[in-house]
Amino acid sequence: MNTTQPLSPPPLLQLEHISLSFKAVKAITNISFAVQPGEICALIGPNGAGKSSLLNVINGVYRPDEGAISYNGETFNIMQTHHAAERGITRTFQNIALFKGMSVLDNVLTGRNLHVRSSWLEQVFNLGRAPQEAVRQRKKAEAIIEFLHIQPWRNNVVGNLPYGLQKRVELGRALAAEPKLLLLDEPMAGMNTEEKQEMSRFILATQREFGTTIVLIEHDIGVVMALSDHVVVLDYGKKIGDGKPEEVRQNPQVIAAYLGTQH
Amino acid sequence: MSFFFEVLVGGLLAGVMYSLVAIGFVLIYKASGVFNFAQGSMVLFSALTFVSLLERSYPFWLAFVLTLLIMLVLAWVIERWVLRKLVNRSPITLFMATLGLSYIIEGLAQSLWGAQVHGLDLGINDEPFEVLGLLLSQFDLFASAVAGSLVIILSLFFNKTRTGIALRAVADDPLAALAVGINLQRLWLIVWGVAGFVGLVAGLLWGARLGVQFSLSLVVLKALPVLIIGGFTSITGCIVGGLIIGASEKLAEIFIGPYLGGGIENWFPYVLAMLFLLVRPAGLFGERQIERV
Amino acid sequence: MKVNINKCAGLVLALNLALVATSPNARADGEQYFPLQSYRIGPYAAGGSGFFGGFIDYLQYVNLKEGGVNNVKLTWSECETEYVVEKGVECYERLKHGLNGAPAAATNPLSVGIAYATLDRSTADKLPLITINHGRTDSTDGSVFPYIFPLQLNPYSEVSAIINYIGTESGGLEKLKGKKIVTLYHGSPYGKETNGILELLAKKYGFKLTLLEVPHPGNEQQSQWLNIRRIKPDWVILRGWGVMNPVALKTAQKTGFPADHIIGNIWSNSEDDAAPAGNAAKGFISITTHPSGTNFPVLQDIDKYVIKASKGNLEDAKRFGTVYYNLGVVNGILNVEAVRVAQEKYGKRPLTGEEVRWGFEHIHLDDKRLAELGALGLVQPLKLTCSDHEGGGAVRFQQWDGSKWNVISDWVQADRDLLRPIIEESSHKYAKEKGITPRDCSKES
Amino acid sequence: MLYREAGQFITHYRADQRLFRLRQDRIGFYLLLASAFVLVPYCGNDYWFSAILIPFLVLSLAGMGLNFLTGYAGQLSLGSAAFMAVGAFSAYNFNLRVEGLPFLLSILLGGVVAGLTGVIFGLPSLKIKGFYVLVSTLAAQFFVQWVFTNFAWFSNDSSSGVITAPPLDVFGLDLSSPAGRYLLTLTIVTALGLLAANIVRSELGRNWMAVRDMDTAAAVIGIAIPKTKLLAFAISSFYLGIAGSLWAFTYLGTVEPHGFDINRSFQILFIIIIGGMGSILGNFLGAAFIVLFPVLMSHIANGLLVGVMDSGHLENFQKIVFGMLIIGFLIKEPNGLASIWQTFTQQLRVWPLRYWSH
Repeated sequence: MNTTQPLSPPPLLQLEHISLSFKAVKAITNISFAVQPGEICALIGPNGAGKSSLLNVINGVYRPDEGAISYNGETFNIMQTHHAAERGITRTFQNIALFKGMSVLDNVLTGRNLHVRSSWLEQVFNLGRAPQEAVRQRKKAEAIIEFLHIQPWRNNVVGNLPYGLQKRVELGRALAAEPKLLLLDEPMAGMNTEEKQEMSRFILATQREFGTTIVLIEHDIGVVMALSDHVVVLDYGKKIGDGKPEEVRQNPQVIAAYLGTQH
Repeated sequence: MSFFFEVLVGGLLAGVMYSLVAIGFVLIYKASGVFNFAQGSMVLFSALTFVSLLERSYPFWLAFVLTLLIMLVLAWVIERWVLRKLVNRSPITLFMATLGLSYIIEGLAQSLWGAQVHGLDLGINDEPFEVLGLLLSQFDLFASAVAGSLVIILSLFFNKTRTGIALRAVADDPLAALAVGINLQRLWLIVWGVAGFVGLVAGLLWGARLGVQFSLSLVVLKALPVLIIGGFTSITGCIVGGLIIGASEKLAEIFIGPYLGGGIENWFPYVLAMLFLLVRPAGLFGERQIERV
Repeated sequence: MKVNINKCAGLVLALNLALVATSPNARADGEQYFPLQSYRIGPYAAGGSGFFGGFIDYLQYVNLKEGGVNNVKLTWSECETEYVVEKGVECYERLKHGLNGAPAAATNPLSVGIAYATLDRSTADKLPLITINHGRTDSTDGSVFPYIFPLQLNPYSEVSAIINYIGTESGGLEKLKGKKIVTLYHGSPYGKETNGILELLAKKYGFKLTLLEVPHPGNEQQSQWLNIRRIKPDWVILRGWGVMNPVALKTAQKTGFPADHIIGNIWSNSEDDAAPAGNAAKGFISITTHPSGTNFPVLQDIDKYVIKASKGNLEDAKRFGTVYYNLGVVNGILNVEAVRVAQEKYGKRPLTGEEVRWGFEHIHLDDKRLAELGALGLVQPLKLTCSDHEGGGAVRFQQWDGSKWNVISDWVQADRDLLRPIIEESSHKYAKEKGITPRDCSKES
Repeated sequence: MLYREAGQFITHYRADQRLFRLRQDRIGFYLLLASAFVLVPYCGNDYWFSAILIPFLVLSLAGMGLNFLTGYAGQLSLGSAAFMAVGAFSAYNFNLRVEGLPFLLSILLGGVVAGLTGVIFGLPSLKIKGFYVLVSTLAAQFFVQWVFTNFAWFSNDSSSGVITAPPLDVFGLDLSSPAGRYLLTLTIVTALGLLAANIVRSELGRNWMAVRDMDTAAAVIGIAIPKTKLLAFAISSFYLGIAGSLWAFTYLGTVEPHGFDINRSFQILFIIIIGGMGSILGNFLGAAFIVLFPVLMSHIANGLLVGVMDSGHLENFQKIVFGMLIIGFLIKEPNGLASIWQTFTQQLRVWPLRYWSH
């Protein structure tokens, strides 16, 4: 037999032996896994399993006690938030972290900040590169707004929008950064089935149209199984499962710890 | 060397007076998360009320009780008309509201009792006597004793009484406290009332020293660095912070001041507090918060 | 500076309607107006309410007793400044044009800050600015500051007189050599103003001077007084302000420094400075340009005509005859005297500010005139000229006995000849900076 | 239907980013400017220039400065007056010590020095958050005042520590009359006001608001927090510094360090609370309120309440009303007068079709 296994590309993101604790409480214990470019990877597990903390480690909001993160060929012991952002990692938050006093458009535009080339002085005096750039960035932002169907609320202050829309705007802000790796912390929490379907469509479209790699945390197993290419299961800060959705579904440990409790 | 100790002791005793004002802040901050800038005005208001009653020949104890009642009414009004309307607003908004409050209280104090300076004699001698070559005054010792007993009373209150324990619960987690049926509004009223009491005590001691007058409300500016160093949530921190500020500013004024042209006492505590902040952002005894996102 | 209302009446009317229309419109032609930038609240309210109380009561008294100055009735209105500079400026601009036709005579803000801020304006508007016992020292030179009058006593004279007093107490100025004097000053421009002069005097007389600053507002002075305790000076000069004064006395007691060797300056000399310190103030000495008390005929008259008739301005009748009140009365006497002197020249009618200025420059109060005014012993003999806008430069010393001030010295004169060249140097520097050509006073009549 | 927007279609992003999107707003703004520059100088009198309009303009500018820092970037400050003092005293010294330096340039340089001072006192904000930043600004407040009181060099060794305005010569014009001082102030404030509107609509303005609303999220999307915060301190203090110079030179004509004490800082904070945080218009409304309200009150009292209330009581009463207004605004209208104005124009836009809005 001479079938050559297609050589899998190196992973975009690889966590190695990450541990994190707050004061005396261990939040994450020795977790390692890898995310391939272009895939949707779901992190699942019961509340308090350490999923959000893990996302916070990946983009530098928390500093792990041990372990290393490899991303796109570079290895970091501690990822700084701005390093993460500059390298194309963005995210959304579990409890929406939008800029509540700003309009939808402005929120999306802030997502563009790393792509802005003109200096603040040029912008303030509207000189040099600034005028053309303002139009260029605006076009990009408008494209995102259109993509997520939020044009009617473009100039509304986000703090006053309904929850579901805010979730969408937050996704928009993240997409505006043209991320390589997008971290979504419970993008569908608190939504009804219809809204979940809509959000799922946006997530899939993001992956397909922009080729973005996505790591997401989600509780709804149905959604997870439908969306993801790869599932990592956490429980009490430890990894108890890692593989394709159908494999994880079979894993007895996972069934016992997590899925088992669902039925 | 004895001069050094004299300055040190003088500074520590002055620091106790700062602590007295700072305690009022901590109480309110702990219970309602409000940084109450109006504490200084409350000190002024209570002292002015007390001394005006005294001048209208009320006996000491009656004036004290009446003032306390007035402070309670004030607390009720503040709770009813300000705090309750600003629930769930940002700490900065609440802080600014207390700025407004301090204007109201100062205006009120002056229109009720006039603007002249009143002398206040608590019957405690402020003449010095020497112990081991150090200069002490009865008044300072009395003030320290008062501050000490206040701390003891307040910690008993917080640790032993039902109300006190409920207060700590509120400070830790207001939502959970609400869920277990603690009456938040009543507690706030109590805390502002107690803070009014502490303000009255501070006002009497400061008033006896400075004369009761408008500038009493400025002591608030001395209390702020004390809070930063001690931490916003700890009564013990107030005392320690007060001692640190009192001692270091006096030492700095005497031993560093001459090289800088003197008069550095006004800004020195703030610079000190700032340096402290850079090293210990939550103060010596404060609780550090973990940011959850 | 006449405002041309007709220029665009509509707009001006719209702008002014809300403000001006609310004032009463009774005409007051034939009256002389005093705009009062008073302060009755805020940290210095005690001084303001006493001073303006005395000032107003005196004006009232002149009206009630004599029907005004040569039948020109006096009128006034108040504008609260709270001792805040911008409010003082607003009040100045609002009141300077007079009231309902009655022209303004002079402004008396009793605040160094407001005086500085209205100095140029007063000159431009030709309205005398009276800073009795305080103000800008070099404005004594009337050739450069024609409209500014630091009447009776400027800050330099103040310290000079204090040093002269200490000299006398020590048995002669030559005995000052080797003495130790500490000056405790308020950490503000006012507090520092005389430091240079003190150093000059220290060099001249050979005493050892230490300058100690008390940061504003001065409610903590532990370290300064411990320092004093270490230095063991013969005298402490207290150049205080507001709360700083009683606190200084109390802290002095706490550190064992005797109050009768502390000499308060002109802003440390009222009942409100001493009384709040209680026992600690007993024996405290201060300077004054006028004694407190009610034994002077003019005060008796005010009591009779104004206060007994329930037309007094004081809210608290106990403050009648206090230091600030009497300063207000003195200030009233001098203002009215200026109007009277000017009327001799210009006629018995309401006068403009420019005319009143001439009156101020020709005030001449000798003992005979002071007796006529019922103010002998209350006001010092005073002669103002074009070049000398201070006139007096003498103070008396008073001592606090625990409840009131008692005068303990006769008039002590400042060494004005020594100070004059320093004042002129400063005023000429100012003239140069501002491009002012000083008047030639030998040609003034 | 004065406020019709029908027929005004915005077809370019650039047009959409204009300061005033509606033609009526634009025309109104030009009319306002024209009357401020032409009509008012022609009609106004000394009192209006010296006691109302100039302080109003200067305080609006100071409000803008604080609003950048507090209203936009969310950093609470009680040190505004310190930066005003730095601006005023620096400008005075530049003018005094550099031969032939034009007046306007010394004001500008004063602003730059104030901006740099702001950066220094802003440094702790990189490490500390919330009210704790207050400590740094209070340190600035007390330290700066001490420096100018204690070192006579800054006031050219004048014994009283008071500085006086240099001659107001701009391009050979003598602007020392009240109307001249008004025009000078108005020109500077208008220019800086337009610039301020550009700043807050630029990326920098957005970054400030992002840091204010949720600093963690701002960091996560790549906004450089230190640079953003320090620029807020720098630009805020620059504006305050210019305002300080104007306060000293075109308004009072003189100033002592005590004139920039903590009460001034409070006053400026009240301007933005009442006017509206995070709004440029709000600074003007707030400043107008703070200048006019006491004047109106005392005029009313002099006219209508003679004998009913003496000036002392009135001022106390005023203080109480002020405090109540601050609390009232915080409770009912946290975005201040600017928000009330906006609601009003919004209603005007849809008037008389009441049910058209949302």
